[in-house]
Amino acid sequence: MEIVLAFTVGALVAGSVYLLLSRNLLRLLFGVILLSNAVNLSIFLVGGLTFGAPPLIAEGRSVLEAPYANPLPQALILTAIVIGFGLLAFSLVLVYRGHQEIGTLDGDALRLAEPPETPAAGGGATAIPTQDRSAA
Amino acid sequence: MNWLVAAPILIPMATAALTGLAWRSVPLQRALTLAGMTALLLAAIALLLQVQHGRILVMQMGGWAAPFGITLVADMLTAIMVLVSALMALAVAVYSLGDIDPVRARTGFHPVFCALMVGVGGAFVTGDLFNMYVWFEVMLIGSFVLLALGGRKEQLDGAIKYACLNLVATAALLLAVALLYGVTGTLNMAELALRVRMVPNQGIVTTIAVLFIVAFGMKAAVFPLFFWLPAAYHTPAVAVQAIFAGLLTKVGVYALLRTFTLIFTGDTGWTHGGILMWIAGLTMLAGVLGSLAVRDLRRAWSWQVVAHIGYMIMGLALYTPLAVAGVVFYLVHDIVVKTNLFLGAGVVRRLGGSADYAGLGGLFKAAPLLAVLLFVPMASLAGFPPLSGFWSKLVLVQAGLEQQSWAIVAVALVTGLLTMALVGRVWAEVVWKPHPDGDIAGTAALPAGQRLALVAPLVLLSGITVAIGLYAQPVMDLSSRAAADLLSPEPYIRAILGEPPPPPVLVGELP
Amino acid sequence: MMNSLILQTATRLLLGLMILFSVFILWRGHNQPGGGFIGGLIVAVAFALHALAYGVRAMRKLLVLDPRTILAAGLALSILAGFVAALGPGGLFANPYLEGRWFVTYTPAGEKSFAIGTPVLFDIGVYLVVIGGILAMVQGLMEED
Amino acid sequence: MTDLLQILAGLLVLGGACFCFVAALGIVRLPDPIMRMHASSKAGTVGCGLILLSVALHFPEGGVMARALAAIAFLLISTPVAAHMIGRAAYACGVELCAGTIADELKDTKDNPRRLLLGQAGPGVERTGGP
Amino acid sequence: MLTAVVAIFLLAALAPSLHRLLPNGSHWVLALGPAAITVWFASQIPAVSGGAVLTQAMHWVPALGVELAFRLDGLSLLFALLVTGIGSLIVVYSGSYLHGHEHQGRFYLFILAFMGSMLGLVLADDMIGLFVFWELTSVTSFLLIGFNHEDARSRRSAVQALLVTATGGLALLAGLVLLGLEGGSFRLSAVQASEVDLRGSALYLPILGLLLLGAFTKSAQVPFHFWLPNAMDAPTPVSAYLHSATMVKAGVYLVARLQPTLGGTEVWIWTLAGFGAVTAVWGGLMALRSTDLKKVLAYTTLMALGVLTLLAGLGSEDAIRAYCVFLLGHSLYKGALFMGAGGVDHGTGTRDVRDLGGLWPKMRLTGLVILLAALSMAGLPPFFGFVGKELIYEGVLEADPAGLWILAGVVLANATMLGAAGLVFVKPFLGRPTPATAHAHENGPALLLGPAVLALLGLGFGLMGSWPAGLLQATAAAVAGRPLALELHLWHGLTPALGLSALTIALGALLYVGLGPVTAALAGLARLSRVDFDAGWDRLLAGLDALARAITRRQQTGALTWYMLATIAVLTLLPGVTLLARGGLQWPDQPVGDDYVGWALCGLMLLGTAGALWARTRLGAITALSIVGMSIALFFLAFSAPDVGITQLMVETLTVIIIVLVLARLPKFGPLERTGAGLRLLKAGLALLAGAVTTAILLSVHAQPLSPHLSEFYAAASYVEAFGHNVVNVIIVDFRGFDTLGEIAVVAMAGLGVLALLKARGAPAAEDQKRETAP
Amino acid sequence: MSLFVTNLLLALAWVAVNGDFSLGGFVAGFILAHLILFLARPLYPGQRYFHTLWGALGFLLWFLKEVWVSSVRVAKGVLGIGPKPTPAVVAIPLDARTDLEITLLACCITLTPGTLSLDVSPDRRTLYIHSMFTEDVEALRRETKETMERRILEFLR
Amino acid sequence: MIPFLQICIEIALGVLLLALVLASVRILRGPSLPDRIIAVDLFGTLCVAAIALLALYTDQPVFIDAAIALALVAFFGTVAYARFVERRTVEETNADD
Ligand code: NA
Ligand code: NA
Repeated sequence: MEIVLAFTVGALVAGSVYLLLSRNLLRLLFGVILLSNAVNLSIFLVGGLTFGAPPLIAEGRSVLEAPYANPLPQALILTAIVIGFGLLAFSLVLVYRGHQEIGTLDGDALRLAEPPETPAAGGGATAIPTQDRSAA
Repeated sequence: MNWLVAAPILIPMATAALTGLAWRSVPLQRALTLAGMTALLLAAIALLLQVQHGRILVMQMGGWAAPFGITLVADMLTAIMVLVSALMALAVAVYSLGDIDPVRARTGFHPVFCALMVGVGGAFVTGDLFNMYVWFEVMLIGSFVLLALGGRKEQLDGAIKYACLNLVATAALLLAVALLYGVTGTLNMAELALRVRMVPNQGIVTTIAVLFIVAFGMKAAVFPLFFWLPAAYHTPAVAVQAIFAGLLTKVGVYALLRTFTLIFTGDTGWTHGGILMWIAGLTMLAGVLGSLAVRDLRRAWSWQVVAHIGYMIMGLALYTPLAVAGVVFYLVHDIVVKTNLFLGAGVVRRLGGSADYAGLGGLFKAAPLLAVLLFVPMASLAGFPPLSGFWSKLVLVQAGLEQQSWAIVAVALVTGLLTMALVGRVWAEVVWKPHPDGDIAGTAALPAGQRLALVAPLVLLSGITVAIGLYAQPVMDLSSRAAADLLSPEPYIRAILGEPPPPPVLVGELP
Repeated sequence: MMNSLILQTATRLLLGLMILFSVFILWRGHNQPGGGFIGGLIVAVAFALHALAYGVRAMRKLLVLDPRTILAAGLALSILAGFVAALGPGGLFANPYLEGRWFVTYTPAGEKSFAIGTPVLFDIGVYLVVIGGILAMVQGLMEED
Repeated sequence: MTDLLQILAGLLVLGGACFCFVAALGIVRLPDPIMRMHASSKAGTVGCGLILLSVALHFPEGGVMARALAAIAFLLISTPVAAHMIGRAAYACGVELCAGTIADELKDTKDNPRRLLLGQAGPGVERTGGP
Repeated sequence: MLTAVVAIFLLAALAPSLHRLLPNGSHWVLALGPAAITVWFASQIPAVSGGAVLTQAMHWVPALGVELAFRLDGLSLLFALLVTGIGSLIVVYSGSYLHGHEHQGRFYLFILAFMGSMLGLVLADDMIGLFVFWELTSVTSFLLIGFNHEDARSRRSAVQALLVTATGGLALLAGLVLLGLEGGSFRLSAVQASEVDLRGSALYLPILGLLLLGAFTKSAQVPFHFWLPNAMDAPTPVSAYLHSATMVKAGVYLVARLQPTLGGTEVWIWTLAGFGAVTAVWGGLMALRSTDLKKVLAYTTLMALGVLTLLAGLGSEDAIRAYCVFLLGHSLYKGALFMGAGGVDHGTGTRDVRDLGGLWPKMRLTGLVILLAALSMAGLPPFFGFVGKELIYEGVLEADPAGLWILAGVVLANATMLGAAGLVFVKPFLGRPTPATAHAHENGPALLLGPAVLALLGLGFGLMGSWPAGLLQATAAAVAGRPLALELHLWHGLTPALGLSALTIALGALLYVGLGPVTAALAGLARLSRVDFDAGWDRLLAGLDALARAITRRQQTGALTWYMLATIAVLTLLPGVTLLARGGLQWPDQPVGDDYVGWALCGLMLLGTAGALWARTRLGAITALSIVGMSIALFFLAFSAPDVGITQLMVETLTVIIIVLVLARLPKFGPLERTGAGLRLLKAGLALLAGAVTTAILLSVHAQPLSPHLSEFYAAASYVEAFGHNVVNVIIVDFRGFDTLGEIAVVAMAGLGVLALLKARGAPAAEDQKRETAP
Repeated sequence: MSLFVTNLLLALAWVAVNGDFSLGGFVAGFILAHLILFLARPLYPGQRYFHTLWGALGFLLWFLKEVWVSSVRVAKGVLGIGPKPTPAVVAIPLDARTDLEITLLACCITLTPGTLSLDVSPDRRTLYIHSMFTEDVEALRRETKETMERRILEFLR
Repeated sequence: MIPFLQICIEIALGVLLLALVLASVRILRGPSLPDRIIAVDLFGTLCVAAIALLALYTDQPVFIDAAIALALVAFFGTVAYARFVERRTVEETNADD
């Protein structure tokens, strides 16, 4: 199963990267969601997959009896999920407030903080092709 | 059992909780923060005294022996970093008395500032890689909030870019930690040091190491992963800029320094001499050119943050005792100077009404004392002797020349020269040039309390810079010992795992 | 707020149940899936539901405490839970931070029948922080209207 | 007795799964959103409920049974409320009812959710609270 | 010696306060310090002349082997005397010159600090110590040159001087470190005395190049000379000091200091001789072209520096003798001339030769001083300048490799000195009176003392060659690295040198008489060759700026997409390449697995991902992501992670709720998503690559055996030691409870942050505005 | 409802006496206690406990039957067997007054015969429902009021 | 566990996974906002069912708690979606004015 999951995670990463490269900040954040999901799955994967044997010590027993799933990655994922949620929630609200104040969701149009030395149009100096600028 | 090891986390965290409880009262929050940061400083001093004779303090959290629980550990390097960051925290806390407006204070500046210090301290003292990830995240969310606190347009603009890029970095770091666990089965850094050598496939270890370079490198703002820094660092409140510039990227450097002396030492030709070396050179050049390209004091300093990260990476890349000592020294110097520069820029902006060179000037006439206080960190930044920056550069240059790494030394020197160009220009434009609006008021025009809060940190930090410059021996000595400890980590490992480490099993030679 | 009679009535019915369930989840977290985080989330969701049905102001009134206070108190509690270990045995600060201190009862047969300790206290802190944190977000977002 | 219970549980599980499938098929096949909601709210609830019931039968512990029944109860309360909320919202946002709809007694009344929503949400007008 | 250096710095630190206490007499008090030190150094002359060397050393940074080591030999002593002696005269002079200037106290601070740095520089034996003082002179001279800081030209000149000398400084640093490493010690004297054959070392050329770059920039050798005339924007006392005894002499000092260690090779001789000769001629010619008195003098300094470099390069016995004598002579007359010129400026308000004339009746004393010094500069007997010039000719003639070209150059350069001497005295004092000189008045004693003392010394040393001979002999010995006899006579007999002197005088007179045509020719020449170094400097800086901007604009574009693209590319390529290059790729040795629940859930994840990618609407994307999230939760549950599964479900839902709560106010997906096909392809390519690298790394990691020691411990200890049946929960609140502490800190901060973002809108901005406008 | 509490207490006492803390034990105790109280009902005049409890039980059984029937009907509709759907939105005038009554009614309507509560009018006098298989609007209105609403009000009042 | 129940559960799991796919199809296809929301709501309910099935399949009753928790938050999610639809309706209409 790990092999299947490895390919799935790869696909999730590919999808998330494509979203991360969007100009729309919301889509970018969707990419972040996908990415953190993929990473959590990676933690799960490297710890080894075990079907249907949760690491719970049965009532009346004092040790966990094999087979059991590796509990450590689970604990790590739990922490990672919660942390990821905190960061993401804040970022979402940040983007929302950004839209409220600046009036755009276009990551490439955020030019208040930098760089004012650059001519506004970018003058073709940027590495991103400019043909899509007019659409904004 | 020494609770001092946990102090860098527990003291600011308790302070954060208390200031959070006191969120209705700004004066109370301020008092609590000052008290907390003072306590942190005292604890840091005590910690340094404890480790100064080569002792390594270890605390197994919850009493669970390594590698099963989380280990906190303080060696010389940790103690130095904790002390310097505690000093900065106190300085910035004092500065914030005169800088943070009531609105920011009421909406959580103090607890979040303390939480940021929790993250910084945690990253320094932890001996567990996943735990380090956690503290990095604490630092990250703290920086997100502090960056956006106040909600001005350009702040939000910068914060959005900062957040988006750092979220990716964070994911990369977590992935790297997970992968390392996947090949070694442990998260304890001391045990990792032993176990990475036993992985049958050393190629995958190197790959993970490179992933760590990228992940930590992003935190450290190295080329070409620094975009978030110049995009955001100049936007928040001055106190926030200062603590960011002083500490955040350096934590990334610390993490690189720790992991790439303790854990990833199996393929130094590829990781250190190869990737890190290139990164170092390009970071220096990109940073310093960036600082010359802008016409705004805070942005110039932001770019300088990047440039000087390059020096530290260079030291790590050279990977000799002298070079690593140089990195430690550089860390100490750079943290103090960068904090000072941003604080100074804040006062300059307050007096001159702008951060743009064009809108500044007249300081030499209006505020000579301030000019002196600016001169010290600027000259130190440029590496003029006998200030702290000179020694750090000297050590790295010497280490590079010893290794006959001509190219990186040349880049370092050119970067130093361009930094001097920047400093000369800033001095001429900001300090010497008459202010475009005619004469401006000096610091005397500020209310007395505010003046004290704003200037006292500058005096303290400039004093440190001068002191280190004139008498570099103590810091250099500590740095050398820290470097020696880093390069022979057996005592560190033994202190944590409690038993003589088994002889490393080397699995074949690399192709 | 949603201004729906049906939702409001259902919320009134569910709120108490959800809080009860969350305490249950929190309490048995040490032995079964659950714990402070999930429990806290359920409470937060319950109050958020209330906010959706009746508006944020009503929710804040019901909550009595400001989310920030809850959150800070939770953080303080979790930190304190770790400090209990400092009291001993073996003298002040002789044991490491976060070391568990347990109150355990045994059955006549010598088996543990009931155990409560500082990790549980710690988990309660987590519970409070999650409630406070999420409700702070919800409050902020819904006050936007 | 145990075997009998298990056979019953098995049948419940099968039935539940079938209802779940029907619900899913319903939201794919039925022509308009409100119709689809019929499928999801009824078949979904029944399907899920049956499976939970089977769990209640299968595990002998009282706690499990109580929780399974509680879950069913919660489902029975929450699903219709959710359906009401979505239905009202759907109506308010103006989805088209399917062509075969024979009557719409809500559309032209003052109670039309869309009208209420838009009328009350105008600037400066405070929406009146519930009872 | 350390005491002397520290004392001067202390004096510098006290100077502003002292000046505030004694606004009218501070210069006399302050001058006492350097004067006393001069006396102390003078008292060492007999011992040093006798071959003694005073040393003093103390640890500074032992961890680096850096010491504060001082060494007083003939060379150091000569320089120390010049630095402190002329320094004290300058302090007195500037007290009067800058009287009433609002920053006079600061001026004392800078000039004394400069003096201290220069003194340290010439005394230092430790290379790092030498470098420290070297850089200090750069910094303090920067502050001095920019002293008239409200004048844009001053600021430009200061920065220019700083950068040019700093360039050399950094080269010097590298050179010194290499020299130290190669020579086995960081003590100059130790390296000089050591057995190591530096001249044969593979690093000889780099070391030499770096060190000479340092020396040449400091002593303004062509083509690094352009900063020196611009440095004339400094107040006159500074110029006088900079040119006579300090700063520019540092380079010349360094060359002499290194002569015994590195000198004598072909490269050394030809490099120094070549640069020196060119600089000498260039300086002389440019002096004739100038009309500003100070500029004239500045260019003559260039000439002198060129000659000194040339002499140090030749390294023959006579050349070394000439070096020592000319060094002293030049310092005396140049100090006097600058101060005199300052006096003229002070008395008339102008320094332009064209506006000056007929000053003699009004400023006799000043005129006399300038005359004496100018005669010495012109190299006429019986002045010390003449002695120096004779020795120069002898040195050049004697030196074996010195070619005719160099000889010609030196003669020409000396001739221009004569012309320049005429320029500074004849025209201003004897020429026709001008409107500018109508109200000229004589200067007070403080302004006359310094130049007079120096000018008289120039005459006295010329007449009484035995006075300085002992000291100069010790100097020569230090430069040569071995004992060297030196006697000074006005009359050397009928030597070729005398002939050359006569030729020089004739040529010089010709130059002065024909000044008009010569200047025109020179101007034409300069235009023709377009060698305008000063403008070149501006172009260099502008080019640097443009380069910086271009590079910065290309990387820091401001476009988030680009940042993300670059970041992810690095994140993908570096590990990817490493995986391949270091042979890390490995396929796990296990069956793919036939667990259909897992397969199906993976399939659902993929379905959801595809949906999120192709979604046209925001809600479409969000709901598609919900599919992914819930499938992952089910996956966790199926593969034995109930806590994770529940948490994932709840967090997933909560995330969606938060998105939905903010979504209503955000715009729909719009034209932003329509990008060019090429760009889309690039993004898709990178995405696929990232996915492939991830999969490859995960598979390779999974192929490694996983040590179970941690989970085994948790399985055994969870209940027995930590009283919990749920192992995962026990890890979270106990074994790794510290992680959770950090985790809840994150949640808490996120909550606070969201509230802060949403609650405090606009208010701080207004607050900041208020504060900025009314400080 | 004090009888209900008494019933509960008796059940708990039974559990305690038996030392059997399981759900089964509790249910057994509850039924036993209920029987006892039922036999002793003349002691508690004016109590509607038995009426309510049995009414609720009866309603629940009826309701579950309706849910089943409606689900099967919807299932047929989904699968395309049985009659073609004839949807309609119908207004039902309400006799139910309290929040609980209205809510319960709306929920039950949603869960039963091809009907779905869409909204309650702001004046709380009309419930709008969507019906999937509508033969006659008036018949639907009448049927809903007389079966569903009557039964709910019966056991709630 | 008797084989019959085992087989029933496995078949049911398969059917349920198919149902999840169908629900996904509606989520992805939309077309209207309420369509997606209904489908997500159903997806949540199906997940609850799947979790209950997993409890049977793995013989771990603890999964029931997951089911309850999911039912709770899924309900809240649906209400939030409904609110979103109403808000958006208001916003868009206002924007058109
Ligand atoms: Na738990
Ligand atoms: Na593995």
